[in-house]
Amino acid sequence: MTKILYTDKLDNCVERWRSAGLSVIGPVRNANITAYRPVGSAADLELSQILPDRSIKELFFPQTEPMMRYSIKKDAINTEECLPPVGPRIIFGARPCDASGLAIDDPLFGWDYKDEYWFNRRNETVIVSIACTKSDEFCMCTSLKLSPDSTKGSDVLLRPLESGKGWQVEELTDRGREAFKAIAELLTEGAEAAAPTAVVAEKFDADACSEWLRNPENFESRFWKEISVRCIGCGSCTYLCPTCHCFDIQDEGDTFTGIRRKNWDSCSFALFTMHTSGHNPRSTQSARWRQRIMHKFNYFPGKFSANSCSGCGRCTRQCPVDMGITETLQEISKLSQ
Amino acid sequence: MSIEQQYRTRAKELLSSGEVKMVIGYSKGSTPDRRRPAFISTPEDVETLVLDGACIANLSGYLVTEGLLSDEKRVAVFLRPEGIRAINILAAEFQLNAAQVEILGFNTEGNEPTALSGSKVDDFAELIGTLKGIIPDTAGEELYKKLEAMSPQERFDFWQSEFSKCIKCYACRQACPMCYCRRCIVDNNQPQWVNTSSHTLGNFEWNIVRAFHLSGRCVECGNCDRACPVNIPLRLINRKMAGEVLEAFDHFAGSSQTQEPVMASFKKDDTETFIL
Amino acid sequence: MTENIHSAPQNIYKPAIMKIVARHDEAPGVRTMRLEFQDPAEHEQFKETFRTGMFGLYGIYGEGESTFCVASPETRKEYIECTFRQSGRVTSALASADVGDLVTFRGPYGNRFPIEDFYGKNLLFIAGGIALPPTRSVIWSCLDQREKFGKVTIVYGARTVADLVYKHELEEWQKRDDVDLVLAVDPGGESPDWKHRVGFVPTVLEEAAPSAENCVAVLCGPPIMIKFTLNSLKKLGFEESNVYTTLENRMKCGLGKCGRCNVGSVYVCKEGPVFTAAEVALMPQADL
Amino acid sequence: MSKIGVFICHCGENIAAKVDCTRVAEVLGDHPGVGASVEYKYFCSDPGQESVKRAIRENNLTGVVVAACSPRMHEATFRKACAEAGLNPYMCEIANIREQCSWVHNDGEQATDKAIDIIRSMVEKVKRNNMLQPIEVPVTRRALVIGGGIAGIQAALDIANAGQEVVLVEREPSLGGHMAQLSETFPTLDCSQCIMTPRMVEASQHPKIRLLTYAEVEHVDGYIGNFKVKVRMKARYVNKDTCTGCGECITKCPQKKLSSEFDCGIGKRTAIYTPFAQAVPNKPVIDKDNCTYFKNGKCKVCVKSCPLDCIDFEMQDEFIDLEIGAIVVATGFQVQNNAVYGEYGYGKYADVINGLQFERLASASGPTSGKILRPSDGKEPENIVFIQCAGSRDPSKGVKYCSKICCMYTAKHAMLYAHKVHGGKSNIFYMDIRAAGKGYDEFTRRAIEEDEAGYVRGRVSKVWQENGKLMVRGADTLLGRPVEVAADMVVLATAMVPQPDAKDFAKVVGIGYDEYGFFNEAHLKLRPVESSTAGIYLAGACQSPKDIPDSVAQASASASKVLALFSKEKLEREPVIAVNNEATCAGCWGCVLACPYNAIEKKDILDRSGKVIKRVASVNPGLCQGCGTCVTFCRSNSIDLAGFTEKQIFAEVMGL
Repeated sequence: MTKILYTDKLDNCVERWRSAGLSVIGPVRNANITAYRPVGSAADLELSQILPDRSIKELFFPQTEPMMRYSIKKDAINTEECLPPVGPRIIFGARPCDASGLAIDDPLFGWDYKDEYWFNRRNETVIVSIACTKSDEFCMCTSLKLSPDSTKGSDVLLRPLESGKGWQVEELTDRGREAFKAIAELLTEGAEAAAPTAVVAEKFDADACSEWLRNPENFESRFWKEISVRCIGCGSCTYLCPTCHCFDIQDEGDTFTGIRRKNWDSCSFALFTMHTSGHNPRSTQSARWRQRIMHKFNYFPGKFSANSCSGCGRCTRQCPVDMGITETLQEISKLSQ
Repeated sequence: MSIEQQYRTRAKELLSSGEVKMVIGYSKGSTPDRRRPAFISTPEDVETLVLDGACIANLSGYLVTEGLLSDEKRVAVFLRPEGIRAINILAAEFQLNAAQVEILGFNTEGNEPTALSGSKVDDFAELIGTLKGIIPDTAGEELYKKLEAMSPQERFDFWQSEFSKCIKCYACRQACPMCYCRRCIVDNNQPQWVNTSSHTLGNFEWNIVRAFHLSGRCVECGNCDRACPVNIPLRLINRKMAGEVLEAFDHFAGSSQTQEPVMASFKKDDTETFIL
Repeated sequence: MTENIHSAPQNIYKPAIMKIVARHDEAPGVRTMRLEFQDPAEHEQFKETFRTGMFGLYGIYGEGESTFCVASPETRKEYIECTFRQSGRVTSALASADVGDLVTFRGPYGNRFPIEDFYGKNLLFIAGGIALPPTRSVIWSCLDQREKFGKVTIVYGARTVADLVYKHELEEWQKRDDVDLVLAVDPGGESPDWKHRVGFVPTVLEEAAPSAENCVAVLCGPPIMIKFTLNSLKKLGFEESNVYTTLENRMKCGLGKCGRCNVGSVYVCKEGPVFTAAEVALMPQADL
Repeated sequence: MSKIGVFICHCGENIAAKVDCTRVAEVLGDHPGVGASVEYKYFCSDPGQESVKRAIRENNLTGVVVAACSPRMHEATFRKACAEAGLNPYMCEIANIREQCSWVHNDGEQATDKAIDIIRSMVEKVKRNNMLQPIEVPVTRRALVIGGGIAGIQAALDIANAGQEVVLVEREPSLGGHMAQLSETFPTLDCSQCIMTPRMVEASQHPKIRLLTYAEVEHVDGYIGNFKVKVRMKARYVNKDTCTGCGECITKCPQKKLSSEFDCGIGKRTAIYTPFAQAVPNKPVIDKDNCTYFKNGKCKVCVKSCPLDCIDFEMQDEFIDLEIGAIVVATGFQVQNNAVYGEYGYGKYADVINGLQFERLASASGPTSGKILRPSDGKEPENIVFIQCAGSRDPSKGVKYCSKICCMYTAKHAMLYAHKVHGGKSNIFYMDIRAAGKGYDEFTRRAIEEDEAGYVRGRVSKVWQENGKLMVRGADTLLGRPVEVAADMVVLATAMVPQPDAKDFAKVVGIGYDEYGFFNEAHLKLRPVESSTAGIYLAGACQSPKDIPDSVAQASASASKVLALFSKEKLEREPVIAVNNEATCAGCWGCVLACPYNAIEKKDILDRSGKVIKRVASVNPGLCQGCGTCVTFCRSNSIDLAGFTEKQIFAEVMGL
């Protein structure tokens, strides 16, 4: 017997959570795009899409967020910190790859210096993921030792019922259990079977790739130029990636008052590493693509013991020139044989 | 012989004879309905070239990749009419020498590509002339008409809602063949005219600056539209600008490689009363 | 690599407010500022954490922050001195700030020169142009406890006489008999009254030929100079593990988060900026 | 940070009555970067200026903002004061709190707030000002006058008489222009040729004037003080150095039936010709298009007739390069082609002529030796109808503007006709009589009262021929009835229009023009003789329709501008010029096209081996007028305007 949440109870759940002081967030389709957004009622939820177009990252690390407000007087500077708006919230209907992405970035935002913009939000958020029963040709979680029903990063995992009328509930963390107490009455004990999880074929051997990447000789391989020749450096892969975390700090305002903001940035951009002197350590697009792959599958795992990729496939799905991690790692897999 | 085979043969000839050093075309993509840019420099590799209805990306932007044409060798490129117009603009704006570009022209009616006759950009002048004022395809046409019918306030609201999705990745710029500046205005931080943050103001600043920079230059290839990771119908802004420029100045972007930029050229019968 | 010593303020991105108490033009476009903390608690924190080699982010609200080293030594923590070249948006704004004006400082970040390991050894400092400031921090840290070290040699070169920074301190070192100062300018950069050497740093270094015996070298300069100087040091018999240098990459956070200072797997902001030549050799050279 | 001094001027009550200057001074005193903030009744006064200077010295100010009237008034005053106090003058800016604030607001509080905003924004700009240095341009002291009509001759003579060199270029074979064609001139009725000829001769013999006739300006390059001009010397086929002007060749030329341009088609000339008897130089040219030899390869009658062997059929156009410091454009006008008025029958009926043709008929040196005779049959007309505004003030078929001289010359024509043909009857159809000018109204009154010119207020709708008469149908709007007049001759007071090639010529020289092709002055009221391009001045009817006194006056004014320019060896120019960032320039040349002054050149950036690695735009500081057109066009944001850099403007906006 497992706990089951029926779809028709979802509206009540949203209500309950809201009265328990949680704001409810989930995949919402608006203006031709699906993203994790505040949910008014269960009807707002778009759960049929393979995964939302935009990743979950922006709920924890938005494209732009104020860090502090400043005002400059004749003999004084006032700084007013802007910590992220705190308030408990629940994300209903995250995809396991998105949830894993958050877990992957936790160590980065926490090593030595704790980034409060990230962790304040992390600590206040319950993540209820739904296992995938559908996938497309871009999904690659299995290649990264994750799966369509991975529990990594989730507080609760829901498995869709075969009937399509609800989900099996698997509470994973205390935070998840706590959140589900509020809707305990709406859950049913039952033995209804779960739908089979999506089949995601393994596309490359991530370990072999990491090994190949670790070999210093391959840093200068011709491969990098060949694979990235069509890359236009648009950076949308990095902006859609649930694990890419690079950012910029920018001041905006009029002359004496303004806001210091933390904005997304991308290693695909030519100016990302440009020194003021004009020297650019990564001056070519191939060097930048190499950095991206190296970082995700060599440097990052070396430091934080996991690949910086959860296999959502958005990078390839959206790429205007049909490039992406899958193709590159497939090619590396071939090279490493 | 299919057009695909015909152009493969042509590409092979061009490469074998040394007439061109590279052919920029399309090859199979990661899914059956996708095509990706391909850069072929040996005759053997021409077999990977694909030409069908899924080949829609405008490849002209690759020609201005730094250093590609600086050796004065020639490059062949697969182009639809919009792409050919883009070559005209790039030549008119001195970004490339059109003589270095061998055009493998094609158009797509329905789902089947047809070959366009000609190989130099000027060979297509007549074709381009016939395109003037004609809305190229139906992509977004319905929405465009809807927008035209809107009141200014409604239209503003529509774009505000669309721009609110913008994540300031500048993928539209990177995908655009006309955005060749070494340093984009938004990358100039002294002063920082355009905010890098994706808030309402910053998003408007960026998208409107881009629309102005493309007025009279956009060939409506749709590269920006397709590149946008958040599905903003960017093409419609540029189509609007193109329509305005056509009406006000009878300027059809990319008509010839000597066409002067509409916003920077004076005609002899222009009055100059605005200059003191 | 040494352990990281870091402060843990409430908000890791919040800078301290500093007052400019003195400024000095070193060379065309190059300026030194002496900054004092306004908040005693922040000053205390700095005193506890700062060690020679660490860097900070200096800023002006409205313009942003820019990374450069703390040029003052760990033996003098009453103030922070920094030296910068006016080139970008932030440095231009800093350059227009005058004595009495307020600026911001975030740090100190990064690792340090392991000065205790240098005790009892001879020291060779090599710097080129605007890269003297990081070296200077080490030089003063050592000269302020001169008795703990053996022979001290400083080789400093700049493009022209005008480009030499810390001219008054160079004079001071010149006069000391416990410091061996070798000054050089590039050929063509000498003035009529130039009494020192003319030549590029690697060549001058080889001519001066300090002994590698029991000697630690600290080397800072532009990438091209470092490359050639390392060869010269090798010729002189220096082990790569006895040569220390600093890397200066573009940084925004200084805290290992923003992702742009990486060279290979190394986060320069956290694991650097001080590296031995042996450590640098392991990095992907193309990304330097 | 900077130490900016803020000086708030009361301008008596002009500012202080609305703006609370004390509060403004207090608020600005607290503004970051302000080192001194004071108010005073009149800063432009001597003690006021002294106090600014003192404040600069005492406070070591790095910049100055004077909050006062428009910079047009006193920017120069305060910049000079700053310079005297040792501050770079370009570190001084004016915040206009009078015209843009106190004068236009009623509410004192709001005006005060606005004044604070205006000043604050200017303080932010000044903080980012750079110490600019004026640009010094060497001046070539040689003037070029284009056009040898009365305006050009006058300008050339004035400049030459002041001791400066002049090159006078005329495209016709002789000096003279339209004034040489005229019979008598209003309002004095003195003979045009009689007053014109001496000036022509004086110009041709002046040691400081180099006269280039039958010559055209091909190309103008460079900038004020430093123009490089290419002049095409059209082949005359007559060696003018050896020719004495004996006229043998003209007499002998078998081709005698060519229409004379000088006589406006009512006289004839030969293929080798001088335009008129008093031509200067009085040396013939061969009309290549109509010369029998050039057409058939046979004839050479002129060669045989020439005693000095001056004819050279092999002669080619030659080019002369000139270094010029200043240019006076005096290219004159044309009369409109009246064929556009089909209903008036011009071109269809020989006896419908224009005013200029009438001048030739009335001129003693004209084809009829001054007798008014009908072109069709040589008979004296008993009745002439003059139609004014034949083209002028007619937006539908003619031109929108008033040609200014027609009222006067039509009155003069009626008068001359009355004097020459006793008993002749004239009718003048007019819209209204515009006779503003010294002695002008008296002149028209005289035509009406003494010479009985019949003025009919109204327009003519149609002219047709009937029984050997020209029937003129019009309306008398004063009487409110249609009028029909049978005339022997109809004279149209045709509109004055620019030269047909005026717009092309303006492009060659690099000056602006209006919708008609008249050249634009830099400012209609305050700079009426300067073109929009520094160092190029305008004289005469090329700028707008003018009569002789106006043309001469403007010519002298232009000459004085030229002489002022030539009074110094070097020219100091405002350093407000565009500067291109070559590192970020995309080389699209949009700026080159956009620049109205041709001040932007293409520049190659070479690597060490001399290979072109990049082509970028480069601004010529001598030519640049600092208009900023290129700045707005530059998509990559690479061009900036010194003194108004984007950083400054941005700070100004953000300081609001």
